Amino acid sequence: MAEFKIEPFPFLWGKERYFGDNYLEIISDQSIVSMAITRGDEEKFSTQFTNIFGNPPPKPGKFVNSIDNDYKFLWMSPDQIFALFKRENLYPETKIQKLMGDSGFYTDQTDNWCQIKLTGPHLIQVFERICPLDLNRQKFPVGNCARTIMEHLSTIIVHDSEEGFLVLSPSSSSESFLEAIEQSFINTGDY
Amino acid sequence: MMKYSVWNILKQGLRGNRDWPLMWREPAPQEQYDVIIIGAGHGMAAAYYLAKVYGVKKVAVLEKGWLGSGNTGRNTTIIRSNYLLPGNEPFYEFSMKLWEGLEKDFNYNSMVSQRGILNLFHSDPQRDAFARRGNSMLLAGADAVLLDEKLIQKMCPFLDYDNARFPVKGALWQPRGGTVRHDAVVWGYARGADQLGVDIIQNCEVTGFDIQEGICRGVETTRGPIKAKKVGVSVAGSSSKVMAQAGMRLPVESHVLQAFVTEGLKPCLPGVITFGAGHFYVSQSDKGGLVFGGDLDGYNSYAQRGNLPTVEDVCEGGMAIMPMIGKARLLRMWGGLMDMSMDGSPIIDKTHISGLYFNGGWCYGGFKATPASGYCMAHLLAKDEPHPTATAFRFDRFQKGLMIDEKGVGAQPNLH
Amino acid sequence: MFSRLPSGGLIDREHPIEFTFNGKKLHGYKGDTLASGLLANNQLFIARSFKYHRPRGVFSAGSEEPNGMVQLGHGKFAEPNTKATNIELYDNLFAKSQNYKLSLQYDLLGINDLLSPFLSAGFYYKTFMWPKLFWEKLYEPVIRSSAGLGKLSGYPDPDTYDKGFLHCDILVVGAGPSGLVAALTAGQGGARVILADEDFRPGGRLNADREEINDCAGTEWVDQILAELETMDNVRLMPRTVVFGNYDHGIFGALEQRPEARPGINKKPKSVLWRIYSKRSIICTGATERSIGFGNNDRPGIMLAGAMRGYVNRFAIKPGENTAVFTNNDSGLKTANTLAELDVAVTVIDTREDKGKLNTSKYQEFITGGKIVDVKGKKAITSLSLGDGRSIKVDSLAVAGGWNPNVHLTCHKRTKPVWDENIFAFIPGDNLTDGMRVAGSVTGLFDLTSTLNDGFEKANDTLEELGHKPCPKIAFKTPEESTELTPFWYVKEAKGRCWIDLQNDVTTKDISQAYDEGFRDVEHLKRYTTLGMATDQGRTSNVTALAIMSEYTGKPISETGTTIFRPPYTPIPIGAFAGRSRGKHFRPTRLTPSHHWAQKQGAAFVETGNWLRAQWFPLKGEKHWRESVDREVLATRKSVGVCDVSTLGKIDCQGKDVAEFLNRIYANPFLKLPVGKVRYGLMMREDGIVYDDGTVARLDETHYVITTTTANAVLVFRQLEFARQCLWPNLDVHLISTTDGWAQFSVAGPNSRALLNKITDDFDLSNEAFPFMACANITVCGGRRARLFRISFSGELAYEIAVPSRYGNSMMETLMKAGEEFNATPYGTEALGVMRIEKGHFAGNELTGQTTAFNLGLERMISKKKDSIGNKLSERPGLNQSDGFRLVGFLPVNKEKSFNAGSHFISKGKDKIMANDEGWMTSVAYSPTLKHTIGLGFIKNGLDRMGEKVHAVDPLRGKNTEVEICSPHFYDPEGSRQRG
Amino acid sequence: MIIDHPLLGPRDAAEFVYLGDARLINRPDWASLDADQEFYEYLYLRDNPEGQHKELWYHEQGDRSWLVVTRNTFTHEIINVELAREVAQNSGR
Repeated sequence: MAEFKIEPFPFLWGKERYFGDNYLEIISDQSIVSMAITRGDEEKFSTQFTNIFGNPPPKPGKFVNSIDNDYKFLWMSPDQIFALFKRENLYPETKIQKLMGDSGFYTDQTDNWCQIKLTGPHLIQVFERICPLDLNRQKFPVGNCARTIMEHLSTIIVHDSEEGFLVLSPSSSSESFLEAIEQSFINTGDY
Repeated sequence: MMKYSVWNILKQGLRGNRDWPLMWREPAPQEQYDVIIIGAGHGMAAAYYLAKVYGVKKVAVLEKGWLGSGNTGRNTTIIRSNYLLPGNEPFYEFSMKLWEGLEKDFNYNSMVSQRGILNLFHSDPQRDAFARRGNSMLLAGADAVLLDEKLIQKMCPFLDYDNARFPVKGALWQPRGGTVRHDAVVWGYARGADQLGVDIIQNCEVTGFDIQEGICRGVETTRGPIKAKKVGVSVAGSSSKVMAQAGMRLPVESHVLQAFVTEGLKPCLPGVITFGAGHFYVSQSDKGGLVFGGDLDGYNSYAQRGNLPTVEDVCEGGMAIMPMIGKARLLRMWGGLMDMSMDGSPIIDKTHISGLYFNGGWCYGGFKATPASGYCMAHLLAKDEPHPTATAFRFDRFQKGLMIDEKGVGAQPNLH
Repeated sequence: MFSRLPSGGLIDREHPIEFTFNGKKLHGYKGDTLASGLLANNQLFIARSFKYHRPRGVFSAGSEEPNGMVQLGHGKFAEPNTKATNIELYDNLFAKSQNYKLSLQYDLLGINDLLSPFLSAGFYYKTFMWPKLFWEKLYEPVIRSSAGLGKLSGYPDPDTYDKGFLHCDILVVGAGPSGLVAALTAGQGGARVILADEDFRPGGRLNADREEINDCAGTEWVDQILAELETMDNVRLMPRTVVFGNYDHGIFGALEQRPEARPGINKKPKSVLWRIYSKRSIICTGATERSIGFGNNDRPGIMLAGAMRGYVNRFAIKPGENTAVFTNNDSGLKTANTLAELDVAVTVIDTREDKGKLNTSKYQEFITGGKIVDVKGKKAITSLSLGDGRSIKVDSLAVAGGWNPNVHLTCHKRTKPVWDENIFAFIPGDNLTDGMRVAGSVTGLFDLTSTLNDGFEKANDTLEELGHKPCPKIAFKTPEESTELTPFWYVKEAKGRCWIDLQNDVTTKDISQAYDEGFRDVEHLKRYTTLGMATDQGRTSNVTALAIMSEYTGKPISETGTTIFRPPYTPIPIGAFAGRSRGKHFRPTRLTPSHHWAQKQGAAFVETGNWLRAQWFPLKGEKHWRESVDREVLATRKSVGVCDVSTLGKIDCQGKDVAEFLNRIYANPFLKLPVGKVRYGLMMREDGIVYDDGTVARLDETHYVITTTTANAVLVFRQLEFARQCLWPNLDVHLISTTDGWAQFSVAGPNSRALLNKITDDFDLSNEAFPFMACANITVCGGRRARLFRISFSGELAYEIAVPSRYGNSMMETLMKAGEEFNATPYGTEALGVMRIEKGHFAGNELTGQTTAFNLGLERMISKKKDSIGNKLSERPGLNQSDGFRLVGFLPVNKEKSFNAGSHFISKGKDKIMANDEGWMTSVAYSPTLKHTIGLGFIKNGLDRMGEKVHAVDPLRGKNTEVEICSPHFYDPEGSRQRG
Repeated sequence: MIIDHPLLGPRDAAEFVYLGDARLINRPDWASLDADQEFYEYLYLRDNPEGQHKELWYHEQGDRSWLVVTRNTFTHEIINVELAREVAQNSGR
């Protein structure tokens, strides 16, 4: 065994901030694994998924939670789903693979993304300045998720609770993205 | 015909400007011409040189709208000859030389203003590429200067040197580059051609070709059929549409390019400036407006109008490189149809149909080429062989693998 | 003399405001515009015109203003060309006049006006041609400096701007009577509504007029509607918001001014540029009044009649003691009536012969069939002369020439407006797109009842179309009005010049000259005379000019049509369009996983696309970058160096058919790559030009990891998705970008194995167990996952090791710590570049998008036994000419000499002209290993010319170096080091 | 512009990347006797119509689907949007 150690130091680690009643924090205890569905095994995948997680796989533009709420599954593309769950430090994709077997291919995506959790009453106004999607409660209710572009950055936005959004931004540019969010707070309120 | 001069201005002014003659005639189309040219942009220049240099007298130019309603009247008026490849550079330098003698040539002040064009670069690889280009230009007899940051700062103190996302590292400068008053180019050529006997026929749209046994014998128009020994087509963004009437598919897509002008401002820019890390180029017109542009909207279009994302993208580039223009107000935006070719370079060539000639694929670089394009088209029409500076602009270059791809982006027109 | 009335108006007299104009302290009230503030202080002469520098005053009360342009603010905040009629007055506002030499009162360029006979339309096209040099040196600079209006400060714009996105079912543009009703109806029907108006006070003409609705004052009615709209969650009321452009599919551009932003006081954005996504829109933009041409009709104190009415009613301004109204229609009489109710002597000059039956006792005089031929008073009107020779003393003059509907937004998508013979103006065409409707006076309805009903009906129609229940009919009680008009465009008997385009100084004479010279098309008229091209875009002048031209041509206006309406409706600052994307925020910044470590080391950084990469790591005492780079190269070649190469694109390819897929993507074969091996891959475009290169590592039966160059990561991913979905949709292949997920380090040099041995967990790194081009999933530092590749860009024994990117910073530290005993050296992109040139590897400088495999000497890599992207077209003869460019190396013949990338090659003894151009130098470095400059370049037939000496000419930098053609592999050409 | 994504509904065109004529799906057979000519026509020649145009858009800032969009090049009106993968499969690829 090597005598040396390496320690995790993800981008934006530990950042948190209040803007009035709104709260921003970086989520560092959640793994992300992409699940790609084998061509031809779509039904098998779906059945297996439903058996294991208690709910069918997410529909386009939506996310579903596993019945025990341990997993959140985001629809990403016609043959790909992101699974979000409590941090597995070593091989998070194996955890899913073990459950799902060979109807899919699984890739650890945790470090590709920086996860920003936002809660509070003024988030719609904040996103109005950077997000092209219609986040109106009727149009983008809880249960929706989408990949889009904000301030020239690819972003995944998840409406996961009445007053909360989870936002995923590519980790290498996450500092720019955080600046964009913070600037939006500053521009829309007296923070 | 009245010669234009300061004396005539004084004379007419004293008489209340009541005796200015028509700038060109408005003849009805004759039955037959030696040469018909469709399109009064480059086509007008071709007709002018055809009559003046090659002595072909019975020439008609057909324009579907009003003179200058095509791309010659809707561009950002820049002239330059800062090309890289041997297929291109001598041609554009030929064009530049024609610009330099143009006003005397046709006795009309189209305000050729050689205040220089500055291509900024922001990285070492960009510098190397510009150096290669600058040397190409010098080898072709054009002018080019490589500037370092200090010299640029002296020339353009208003660029962002302190807080730029992509700092300015230097520039390739072509002092002879500049701008020309675009409408006046159309009018000048039209007046010149008219005086040489060319019939300029406005509001005359071509609706078909008279092709028999592989030979083109004339055109059908909204003003009736007109016969001709030779027909030249130079209709820019409408190239595919017109040539489809002759049964041809072209290596061309039509795209919209937007251009912008601000309210009039007192002089603040020295010449043309292009930003190498974003999509933005700008100059200032004699009236004071900042004339600027950037990238194509990026999708096939015949709409002659663009959309908002490109406007924003262009203005972002502008603010990034010269943050002093934040309070300059954008006054008008317009869109032109670009005949984007598959390698970003033009075609001046015969077609497989005898008597039918084509000039197009100018992408968004057609304006600066107007004199040389017209000249080379005239040469081709008169002599049935390409002008020496335009030998590379052939149809068959794609089949042969002889593309002239300055930008190196391949067969995707919206990237050129 | 203009003055403030003691009472009335919609100004807040409790809130006086002090402001400065041309250095003078003046007073106004909250609710004033700068224009009304100036008029209240009897400041009539406030600007100089564009061409002839004639004195001008406020002409209108809105964004159509052609005259009253000022510079707002000073110093870095100075904002040129701002319309006084559009500025909401605020405390300490600073404004001054512009476009004069010396002073506003004494403008040297006023001489242009005297020379005007010689400066007629297009005069500059006809002269200044001789001598040629004089144009740029003399004529043009003079023309340029006298043209232009305001001045930019020359400093970076200190204001900030924001942008945003809004979505709605129905966008209502304009909060005049029809817009208010439309928004209320749509809101009550349950639609999501946005109501935008450019004014800071919604109400439109109801603010300027005194009409009653349902027995209450119009302004009170507005307040009631606004109050109701504010209670609705589904309605967003946006005053100070100009909708400037109509784009595809119901998207509108709008600019909202933010009153809370004040120059230099806070950091709030000055404006927000909204992209409004609407399902339907109702355009209620009203109409703009036009003038009538008569002698010297541009004098300060002459204004549009509707504007004057507004200054009285809304701003409580009395336009002098004696005033006159010149009109061809009934709305002019409305102004006359408003004035007559003040203590003002009003003379009405009506061009119509048949208005005699009116009750005219309230006026000083009512002249029917009257014409004004001239006006006296240079800096403010003093009197007017009539056709019959009479002269009347006045302090002001209101002109009413009829109303032009504001059709702009209906035309931005090329729907043509149509001529309406009832109102003698253009109204919107009926083939509007994307669910657009028009309501109110923009449709040519000029009486209040009709506009209100129209707003209601159009909103209800829209509701129904969207599936909402229509609202019950609302009845409006309004007074009857007459809106009759007899067209009258200009006074032919005028004594002075008749100004049509006030800002660009175009007169009726210019129009007739344009006609004479053949510029008869509306577009020619515009371009030749510049009519309608000023900052107001001819809003008060275009139709009048068309009418005059149609008189000459004899063609009706309906046939000639208008010029094209293009966005923006009103000028929008460039800064507003850019929003936050400027300075450092122009584009996002991507940081490598070891960025923070590198920053601590004092690394110099370089932009590579959006990435910031460490360029070199200077040590104390190193003064020149070359010192650092040479040291980094030598240390790596001697022992071991470490470089963060995470910016390379990394794509995970998984699936049952990945081998087949990659075999079709890359030019070289991939069917038989074993697990645990890496292969170099050459990717072409379909046109046979080299696109990108990288490595393909097979980690598992169905799991491959491919790398791309930093620059092409996104493009290659896009191309792979295209191939996967469109070309071979039945292959089981899954792609996921993991560029950001892995921190990857090149560990290069003879001691790289020894170093890695210290951090890997019991992994056999020996050459036998893990040879050149091997790869594996391993663990490091006690069970941390990692990927190890034995690949080399430097030519040394080298590895690339990847760990999840959150460990990247720590990994860099650890590699340095573990490498201390070997003097491990971090190296940046410069040393990376030097080593790859020494080794003869091509990179971005060589892959220009014009380069073929043949040029690179890789033509034999293209497998002819299979199909792959680009395979077929790479065979074209032009791409394979026997004397084509070949990539070779270059050394200076005199080793002391250097040369530059970008030089061209010319054979010895040949002239330095393009015909003799044989190629160019692509990459150059000083090789600290060889101790002289080396270069890579393309030269014709290069492979057969080894040892030949040619000139690397660089006239751009005054250099000409004799160089020798050699192998591009300067360093360890056999490759024994990387395999060792 | 707004593209009505068959799976996700209306999305701003700014999320998409444009490629061009949807015929680029019909990549010729490399082994065909006339492959040289077919590849030349495939890659370089375009109908470039004024009016309806089937074209490829890539939802790069979205679900990464390639779409075949039928759009009028004069009015920019979008008439139909399909998943390119399905179009390709239906055309026998």
